[in-house]
Amino acid sequence: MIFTLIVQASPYQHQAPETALRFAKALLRQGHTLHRIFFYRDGVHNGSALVSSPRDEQNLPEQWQALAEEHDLDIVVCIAAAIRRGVLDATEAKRYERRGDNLHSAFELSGLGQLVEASLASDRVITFGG
Amino acid sequence: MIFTLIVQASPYQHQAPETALRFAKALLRQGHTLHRIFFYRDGVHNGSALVSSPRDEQNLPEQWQALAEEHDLDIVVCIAAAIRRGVLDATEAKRYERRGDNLHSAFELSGLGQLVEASLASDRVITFGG
Amino acid sequence: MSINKRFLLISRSAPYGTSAAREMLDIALTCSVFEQPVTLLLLGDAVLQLIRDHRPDEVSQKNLNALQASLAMYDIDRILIPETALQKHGLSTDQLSIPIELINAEQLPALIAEHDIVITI
Amino acid sequence: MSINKRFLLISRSAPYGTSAAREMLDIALTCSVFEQPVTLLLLGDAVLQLIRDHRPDEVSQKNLNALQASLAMYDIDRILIPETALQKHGLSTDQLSIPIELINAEQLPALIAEHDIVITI
Amino acid sequence: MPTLHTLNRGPSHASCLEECLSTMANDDTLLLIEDGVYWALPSHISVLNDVSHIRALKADVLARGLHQLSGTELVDDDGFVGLCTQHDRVVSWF
Amino acid sequence: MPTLHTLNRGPSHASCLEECLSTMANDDTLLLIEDGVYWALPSHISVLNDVSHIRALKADVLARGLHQLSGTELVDDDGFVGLCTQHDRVVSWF
Repeated sequence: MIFTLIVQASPYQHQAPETALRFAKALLRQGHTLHRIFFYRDGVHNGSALVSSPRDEQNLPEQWQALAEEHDLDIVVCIAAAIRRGVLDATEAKRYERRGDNLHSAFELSGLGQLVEASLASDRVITFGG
Repeated sequence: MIFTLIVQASPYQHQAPETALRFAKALLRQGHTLHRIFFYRDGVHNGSALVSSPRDEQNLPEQWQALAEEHDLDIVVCIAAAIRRGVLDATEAKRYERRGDNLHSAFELSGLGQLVEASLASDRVITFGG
Repeated sequence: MSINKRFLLISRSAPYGTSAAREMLDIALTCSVFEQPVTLLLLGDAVLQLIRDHRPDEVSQKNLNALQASLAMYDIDRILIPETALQKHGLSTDQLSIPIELINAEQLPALIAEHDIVITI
Repeated sequence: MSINKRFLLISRSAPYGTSAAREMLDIALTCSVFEQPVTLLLLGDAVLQLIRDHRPDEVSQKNLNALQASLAMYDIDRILIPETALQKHGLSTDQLSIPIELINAEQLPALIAEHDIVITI
Repeated sequence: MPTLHTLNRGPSHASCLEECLSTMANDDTLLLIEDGVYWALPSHISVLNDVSHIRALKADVLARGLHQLSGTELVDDDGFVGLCTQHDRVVSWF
Repeated sequence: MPTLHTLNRGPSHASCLEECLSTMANDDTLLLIEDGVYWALPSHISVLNDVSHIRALKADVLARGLHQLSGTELVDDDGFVGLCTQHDRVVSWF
């Protein structure tokens, strides 16, 4: 089956992104297809390349990155939500004249259309909120 | 009177930081002293230098910065909370080997001791959460 | 896009205290731009989003009433509210900013079942 | 620091679903390091923080029971729970990870009044 | 001695208000802010019957289209600061 | 036809559960996740009396020290995915 996940909560503060990560791993393990993970609202902070975690705590953005690279996943951060929350790639940092960018390279900034497109292309859409 | 404010919620997603900003302006207007604003939990995102807002929406981090500069305020972002959430100054970015930093220059990363110290030095401590 | 799916967006949040109401409308308008039929269901405190005469400039936010008024132009005309939610807040339909459809609580399970994609926000 | 103020930290949140429980304990330990007396008040779902035998490795989080056990070493021994909150969840004090002090709901206003700084989290 | 309590959650968060009320003394003040101002609607205000001093933050009342709220005294941001100085401590419920 | 509902809020958020229940059909399934698993405590489970199919996510039950929860069937992450495939749509309550 084809799945799309929507993640609406920030990591560390909320458990929802961690639940979503475990769910994503389980569905891939079972041979299902993960069409896209769409990060919305404070969920855009899952795409931060600047998160550091003590050695005994998990780093969600790095885990998303690793999962995406292993399975060639499409992990999209909502561009409108991200810009208002300070999550930028190099292009947007330049466009908005910010001093740097902080989006992990495995993530892509794109519009809400990617959420609608993914919903149309998927058998199931699961929201993880907090 | 001497005030300290604690801001625990992320801007844009929650109204609490905007309420805190208006409160801060009001107390300064009345001639009170604002000893410190301490940003904790997802409130650390108030310190982001990468936030951009459409022209007709307010940019909270920039407003904090402007207020701090105008009144020479001590605006502190909790370092432990910030590092886990991807809000870093240049020193921490180097320490944790992250590719950049994103803390607005008016803010300072420091420990929870600054919250306790500020509480001791203030007549009133007001929490803004979301 | 050729495939049509019926989208249902569910909100449970009051306006302005969080960005949920605004960000639900952003999804709704996007569904419409992509020519997908979309229904909005406002439960509990979300009913309060539709009170008229917002003045959110007082809290430096954009006016949701204006966004709500634009829904019809995007052919988003199914905005559903359970009668019980309206009663709970002591409101009547003529106090609301836009026309809505009242729904009996008993009809809610059927409403869910007639949509393909349900997104809560 | 010479001035002493009495700190009261109030939590209303269950553990692990959010970071609130953990981040309240971080403030408590800091108060103690700065030799300030601190009381913890757990209301509503926050009582659930003290259930024993957490296994948060299942959800990749650190064990709050371990942090709770360290409170006594930091001389944080006033952990208050309203009897009603415990009853609401059907729990008894012997099911909890650490010793706590039960408080009657009627005593809550006086508890607030005897503290200088109240921080909710 | 008295305490100022602020509350920013609406009627869907009944336990937030309940827990606030359980800690309030007779001479305490409750200031409704942000989504908390909806508790001042006629259909909800009765749960605040035991609270002697109720205020609502004006900007939040106006923002939400509640101009005709009667019975609840409004305070502006300066009034909010004033309430903080007139009480010995502030407890925030959210 | 049937729908899978997930719920991640604890008993303090009663309206979250109420609104979830108001939309549930008889053959729908309720999966308690994260703080939602506390609804399976003996003191709360009765509010779920009208729900025919209740599951709780095992990792969240164990994380919170609720190993002795009886009466509620646990599912692991694979079971969560399975439930999604066995229902026509998923509605998340949070």
